[in-house]
Amino acid sequence: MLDAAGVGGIDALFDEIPAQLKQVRLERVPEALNEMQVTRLLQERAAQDGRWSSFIGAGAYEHYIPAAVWQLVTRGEFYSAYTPYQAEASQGTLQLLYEYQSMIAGLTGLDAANASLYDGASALAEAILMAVRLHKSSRRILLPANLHPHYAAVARALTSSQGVELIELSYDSRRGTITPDALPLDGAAALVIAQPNAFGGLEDVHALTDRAHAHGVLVIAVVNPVSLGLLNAPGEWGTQGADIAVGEGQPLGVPLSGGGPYFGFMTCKAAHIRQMPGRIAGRTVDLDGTPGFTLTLQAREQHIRRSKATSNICTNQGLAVTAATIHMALLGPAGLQRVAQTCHANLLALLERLQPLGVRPRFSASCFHEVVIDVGAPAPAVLAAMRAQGVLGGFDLGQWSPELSSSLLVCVTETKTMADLDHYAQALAAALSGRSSQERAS
Amino acid sequence: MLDAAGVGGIDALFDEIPAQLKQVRLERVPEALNEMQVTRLLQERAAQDGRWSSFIGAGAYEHYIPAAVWQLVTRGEFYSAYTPYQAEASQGTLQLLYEYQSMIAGLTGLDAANASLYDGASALAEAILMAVRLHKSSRRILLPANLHPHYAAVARALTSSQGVELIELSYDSRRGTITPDALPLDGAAALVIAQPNAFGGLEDVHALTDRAHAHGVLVIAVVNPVSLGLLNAPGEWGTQGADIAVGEGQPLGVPLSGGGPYFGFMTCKAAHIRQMPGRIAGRTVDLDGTPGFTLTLQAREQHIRRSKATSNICTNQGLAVTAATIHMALLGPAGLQRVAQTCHANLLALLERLQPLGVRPRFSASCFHEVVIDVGAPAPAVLAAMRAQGVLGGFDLGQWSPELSSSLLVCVTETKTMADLDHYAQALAAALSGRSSQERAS
Amino acid sequence: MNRLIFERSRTGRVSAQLAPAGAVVDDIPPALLRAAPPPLPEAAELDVVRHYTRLSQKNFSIDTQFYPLGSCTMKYNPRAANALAMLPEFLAHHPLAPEATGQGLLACLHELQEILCEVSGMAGVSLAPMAGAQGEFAGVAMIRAWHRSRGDHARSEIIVPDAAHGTNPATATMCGYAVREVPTDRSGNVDLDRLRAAVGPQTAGLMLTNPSTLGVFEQRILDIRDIVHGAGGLLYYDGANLNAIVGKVKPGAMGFDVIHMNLHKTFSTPHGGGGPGAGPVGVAERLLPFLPIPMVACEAGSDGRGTYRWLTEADRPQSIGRLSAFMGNVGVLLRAYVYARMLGRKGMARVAEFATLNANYLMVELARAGFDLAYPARRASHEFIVTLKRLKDETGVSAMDFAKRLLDKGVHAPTTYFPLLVPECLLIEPTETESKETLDAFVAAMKAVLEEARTQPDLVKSAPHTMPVRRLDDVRAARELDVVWKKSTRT
Amino acid sequence: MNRLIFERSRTGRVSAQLAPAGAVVDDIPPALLRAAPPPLPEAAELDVVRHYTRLSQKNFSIDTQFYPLGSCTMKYNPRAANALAMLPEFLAHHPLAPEATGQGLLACLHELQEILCEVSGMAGVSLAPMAGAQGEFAGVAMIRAWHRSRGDHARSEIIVPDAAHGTNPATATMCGYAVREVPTDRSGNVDLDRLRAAVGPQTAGLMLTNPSTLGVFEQRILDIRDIVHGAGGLLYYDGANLNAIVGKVKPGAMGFDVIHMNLHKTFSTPHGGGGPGAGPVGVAERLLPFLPIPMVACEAGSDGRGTYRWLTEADRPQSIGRLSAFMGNVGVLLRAYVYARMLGRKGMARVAEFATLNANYLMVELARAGFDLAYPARRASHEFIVTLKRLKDETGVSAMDFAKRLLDKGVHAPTTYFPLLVPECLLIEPTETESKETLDAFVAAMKAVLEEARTQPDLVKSAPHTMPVRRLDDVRAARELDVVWKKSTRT
Ligand SMILES: Cc1ncc(COP(=O)(O)O)c(C=O)c1O
Ligand SMILES: Cc1ncc(COP(=O)(O)O)c(C=O)c1O
Repeated sequence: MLDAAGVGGIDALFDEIPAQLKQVRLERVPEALNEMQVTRLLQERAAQDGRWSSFIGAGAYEHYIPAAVWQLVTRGEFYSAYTPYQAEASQGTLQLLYEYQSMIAGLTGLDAANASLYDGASALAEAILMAVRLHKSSRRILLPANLHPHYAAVARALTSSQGVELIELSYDSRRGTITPDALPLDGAAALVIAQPNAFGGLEDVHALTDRAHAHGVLVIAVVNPVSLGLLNAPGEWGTQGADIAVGEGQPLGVPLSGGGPYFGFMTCKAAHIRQMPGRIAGRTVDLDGTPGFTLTLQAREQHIRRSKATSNICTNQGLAVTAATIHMALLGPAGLQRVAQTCHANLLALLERLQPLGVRPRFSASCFHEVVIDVGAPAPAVLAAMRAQGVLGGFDLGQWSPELSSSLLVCVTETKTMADLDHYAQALAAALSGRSSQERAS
Repeated sequence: MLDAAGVGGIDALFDEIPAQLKQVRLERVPEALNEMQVTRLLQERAAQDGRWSSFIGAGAYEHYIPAAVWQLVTRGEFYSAYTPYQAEASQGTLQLLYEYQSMIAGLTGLDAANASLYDGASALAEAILMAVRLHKSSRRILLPANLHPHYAAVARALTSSQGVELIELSYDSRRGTITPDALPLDGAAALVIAQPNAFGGLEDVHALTDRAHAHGVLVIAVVNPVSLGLLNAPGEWGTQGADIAVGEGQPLGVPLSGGGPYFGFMTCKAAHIRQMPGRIAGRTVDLDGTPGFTLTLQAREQHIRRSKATSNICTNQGLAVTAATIHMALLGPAGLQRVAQTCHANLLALLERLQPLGVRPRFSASCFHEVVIDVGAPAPAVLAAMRAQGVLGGFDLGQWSPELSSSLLVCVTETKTMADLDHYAQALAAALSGRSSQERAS
Repeated sequence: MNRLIFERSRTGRVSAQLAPAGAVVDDIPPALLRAAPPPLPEAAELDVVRHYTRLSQKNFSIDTQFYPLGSCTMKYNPRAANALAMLPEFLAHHPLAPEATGQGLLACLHELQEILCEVSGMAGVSLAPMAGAQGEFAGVAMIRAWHRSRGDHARSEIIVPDAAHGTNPATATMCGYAVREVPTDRSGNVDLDRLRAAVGPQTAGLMLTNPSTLGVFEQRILDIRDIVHGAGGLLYYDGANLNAIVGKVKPGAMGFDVIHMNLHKTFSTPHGGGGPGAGPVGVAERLLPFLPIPMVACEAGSDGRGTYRWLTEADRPQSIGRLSAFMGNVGVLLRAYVYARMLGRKGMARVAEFATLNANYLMVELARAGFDLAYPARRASHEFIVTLKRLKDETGVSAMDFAKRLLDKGVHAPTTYFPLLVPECLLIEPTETESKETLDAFVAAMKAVLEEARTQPDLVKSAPHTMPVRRLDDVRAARELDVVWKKSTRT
Repeated sequence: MNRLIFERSRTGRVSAQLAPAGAVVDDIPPALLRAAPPPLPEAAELDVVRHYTRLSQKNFSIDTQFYPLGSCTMKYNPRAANALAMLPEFLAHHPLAPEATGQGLLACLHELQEILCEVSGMAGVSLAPMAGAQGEFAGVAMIRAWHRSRGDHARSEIIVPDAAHGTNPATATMCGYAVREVPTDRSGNVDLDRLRAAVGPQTAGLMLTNPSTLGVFEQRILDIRDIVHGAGGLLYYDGANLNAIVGKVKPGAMGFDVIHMNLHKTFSTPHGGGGPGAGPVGVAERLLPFLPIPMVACEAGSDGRGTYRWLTEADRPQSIGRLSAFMGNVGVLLRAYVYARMLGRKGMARVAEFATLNANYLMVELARAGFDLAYPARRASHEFIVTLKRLKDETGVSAMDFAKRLLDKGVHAPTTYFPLLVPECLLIEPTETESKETLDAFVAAMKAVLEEARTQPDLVKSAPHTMPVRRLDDVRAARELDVVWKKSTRT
């Protein structure tokens, strides 16, 4: 091959590179391992991390994923394909994306969807930029203080260079929710509503939506897709429905996996589709009139519109979307509903077990599958004591706000059995009575 | 559908069944679990069994299986297809079987192969029946005493009703191998030679084969396919080569899995193919002359020949063969050779570590990757003490023969690192000095 | 034809990341070492993955097509069963590892034994046999062992109906028996008069499947039982069709003494392009001592919990022995166990109900579409037979032609030419996991081919036309045998 | 078109085994509960498995076809990487779980940071960005933060060459910059005179990939560095083409201040039909404080072993902040880590060598076959450009037509119409994992289409002919938008 390529040796292939640049040493790269060796290494590291009975949610949720999902997702034809630019040779991916868009639009009650953004937080940032483009005259966005702080941080990081102004809305300290009265709606471009909010609580989405719309303010819904098995869809909020819905797609068949890859979904009203970022699959016909699928509205995207594009996003989270599509198809309406109901019922069952310990919800609003409890002691110590019993007891809210330093954000999904909940209650009881830590010391 | 089927209700579908038979209770069948529940149950059971550093071989061997193998094998098109009776709609499976036959025939140095039998032991039984059919006048088979006793037991169970006489050949107590002189070859139909034998030792296959052939006795080779990366192929034994080769296919990409499913392979000289049991894929052409594959020589099989068939086998071990084919293709000649070399080198490295403990091989013959060591103490106690340190130290040969009650059959494959071997030596040293069991008691 | 993996081979090419470094071997007698490396293909990982991925796409399979192969029970194989049987601890478990390190696995197997006892109505079950045919072997060997244990050496014959699967007579032969066939009467039942005439002191037993491979329930099963038992023979149940009656009728109640169960049929483990399966055997009380080993026992442990252990020769001296080096097809048994637990008590009967409903629906719809049923007066069990004899006579289109043309319509063909006694037969088993829409699409495909057979018979006779190859020459395959690729002749 | 999963939906059908039992919810205000179940398809597990298995078969992919898509680096994705990233403990690890329960995972990520530092020649790396474009965002945001941290608010422009990928100008805009384009000279290098004219006190930086998307190495990279740095701007390296030089030249040595690396290209993580990828960013010393969070730190633990922890806002107050709710695409990072460990130190350079060898071989062979190269006097990097302008003029066959016809030959088309400055261009990247035989087969396919374009241009213009659909109407897709299935209009 070297001969055919007309070079005398491998080095000649690099002869256009200035010689002084070619002194390369890679000392910090270890020597090669063969597959067996790297397998052993990773297996040992995984075993070191262990398995836990986890009650942490806070934006990423443990759900049961049917075995069929990832066995299909990792088929080479999905796994190792590129973005479907050659539509005729990518009908598998394209039809799946079209089906995904249909499912997620249906789930959120809106008209149109894109084929994914990076994650829930960056999807919110993109929704904010989209709202600003739609509104044209205002760049002011209202963000509730009970929005997941990482979402707020990402929104800040991704929108600040474009002069977007993010206004924080405080929440009612008793209910933990945003009060629809007295919102600074005048002159705002959009109101962000998180349902459930970061405390797991349910907002009065109808009143909030209607207020915003009465002031000409767009509504961006941030929703947990599994909760939509139970809660009403953003498209049904208030009299007109939210304008844009975004959220973290992970709960739909994507494993926790240390934080990613997940995917952000985004849906909107039909009128807004041309301001939507990201790829969109559309149905069309071929030369014979046979239906088929292709990427559409590409004129919004960076590879066509370049500096005028709706976003710079190119590679998205396709494979995670593949999982979500198959997951939703397997669950179906009844399945998603039953998962959502079971999550909620399990949360109530846990709260019941905590009552005898004097542990109660911190806020009074109804919850979906996550709740803030006050343990009356510093959260880190309580969590450490529970961990010694194999339980990850929740998220320490002191990390988000000092006044919540004895509060845990606890999530219960359908994966927990009654025995798991009993075990949680025992571990918490032991942690609170200090028994467990004594046991460890002995 | 009931209407269309012309019945008033489900029960009517069963109206031809005598009523008194239909009182069915299934009390011992538990109530249904959903997929999440059964997953939890099996995960807990698997976790209970744990992971061990195992040095047990004795017919089933731990080897590294490249990740690609089972990701491909479990593709629905392989996993959920039937026996390729409709050849035109099964070219995937059929071509793979043809490739498998070519690989395994090549590996054993013989001319023809079938598409698998159940396992190594039953393959030996089928080879014995085949030899008896080939020989026509004799039904006497010579079985070495250092053949895996389970193989002998299976041969007995499967051939005894057909008047086959199995004669046991004793082995040399010093070398652990069969002595080519003084074999009762006269009037025998076939001689079985296991290479390596059940003690891991290497027989003088050339002399044994030539002796047998000199007496008109067929030679059935029982071989470990991985050892053939290093050892010469049955087809090269002696001047004429073995007549039939069989063995356990498990080491070629099939996980240990508690004992199965594995697969038995069988290859033979061209002249014997019409007496071979099991399915055979063959290459042919279609109406256009395009090459393609089909099951062939079906007239040997039960579905055509019925009571005159070469065997009753129908369903075989197709999926395990699929794994073995992909595994062999990935390893290639160099890979298989290197695996075999590494197994052998690792065994020597272990023996070196055991020398300081005064632990030596029981027999003097060369070994491949398995060896009998004498630990000078009752094997069960030694093994139990090693197990307390996470090591499964080998197979207790006292289970096979009382005079070997202080002997372990120890196997080392390429999966073991030098650290694993050190750990083995430490665990054995501790077990022998009794320290470990004392530690446990304290 | 895709090129063979051997034809993709290039000297020196390796999947570099896969194998360890190797080592020099100098302590083994050189005469025992191979001179040249084994003639395996040399390919990179990408070559191999691409090759076998593409090959796989040439298969029909349940995951891609409707596959109504009668007697084979091509129903959906739940993916959870695969995932759970392949949990790393199970995969790594050595068959000879101490029982203490396999209690979780053994618990599953023991419970499966119990479940199979219950659904079959037998007194004991061994999971050892590795497929249906090996289950048959075990069953008939037990029949033989029983007669012998009673000193009855005169019994030299096994009776099988002419509709029987080929494994039945082949098994009888392997067990040293002569085979006597009894015919089927016009309604699809065993001809009782001929059966009465066939039994005698030479009768070791009768092998039967009920519902039979004709797709009908043997209505006079209790008479058959009385005739065979009356003659001193035992009754063997070929469980290939158990899915038709699981949870509805127990073979034990019908009087069967031995049964094998094809877990790859009734319990939905995958067929894997030819296997592996599993063929556990169940027996009535009197045959218990003869069950093949190993079996799993549960003994009360010191802590009150059950402790599981393998039963071997020592525990079961009268056993017919060992059928495999280790423990049959454990991974298949685990899949069946998961399936059984997901079905549960109530789900068992649902299998039979839906399988039977689907078959009867399809049978009626096909009759309505102009197809001839082999047993039009009978209820279908989980399967039924269409005979194309009239079509063959009228158009020359055979069942084989018809089957090949169905492939072009995107459905796998039903079983053809089995059972042998029905001319130009298609044995159709839709299974319970297929939907009405799929059945309706199949009826449409059948109708379309029927129409084609009448109007363009040559199109059907030369089918298939859309597969990776056209009709293959089986005669040539057998005459000019090419079963192994050879470098010299083929590169 | 396969029917949609919605069209397979039947009211009341469920995958019974999958969902829990459900429960009555009566403690949530009814106004917040949805009135009707969500409009998802209702299907059995078999329906779903069959549907998506068959859909998958309609894709081209690396595992099934040669996929020489320029700039996209469609090389083999090792299956071990997938298996190991999906080890159950990693999959179950919650991103907010205590660091003590994730030391194994964090160790992998930390080592990956180190490896990426080393191969890029940068002072620090953050793994946070979730794809190349987000890496670009992070990089340009750091450039902005750096200028601002020095009180330099005048810099309002980012310069990009006209050959740049669309994400570069789009990113500049997202970061609040105006974009100024500089042209390419005739030999494929940045036009230095025009660059000199373009820079000034308004220049925040230049975004460049080297080798460029024209498939050639920017020879005067050190001059470019001097010009940009001289004007006070910073140099951004778009790492999409890092695979061409990995182990051979370090971007840090070329003078780049910031780099993103597409792990889904150079580090061979799968493209997944559109993602996910990962786009870690590396920076030179002066930009270290601005790296996006979270990053992984290794601190000496009390037991002497390293303890790993996340670095957040508190540790890195000058950071440009958070780009995702948690930690980027961890699963992708794990795959890249496994790949890097299997390659090892020496393997890194092999990637560049074989990728470059394959590209140069293919370029020479295609030139020999009569194709016009965009830069015939240049060495190819890992990719190169063929221009079909002459063919288009002569026959009317466009690069698009040509690409579609290649699909019929069983190979994926190269990238078409990018970079925009070469007319009728095909950007061809064979990658290092393809064999000579595959390259030769591609040359044969290219020749065959060339011949067809000359002799039967209509055949090529109406291609593809063997795909599941014929050429699709993109104009209609955009004009009569149909992006969501609606029950009412479509059943
Ligand atoms: C009626 C009947 N009996 C027995 C068998 C044999 O079972 P196996 O293929 O598992 O050996 C089959 C399978 O094809 C069958 O259909
Ligand atoms: C040159 C170049 N830059 C940037 C990108 C963007 O990377 P990503 O798709 O990962 O966002 C790409 C990918 O297509 C590319 O080819």
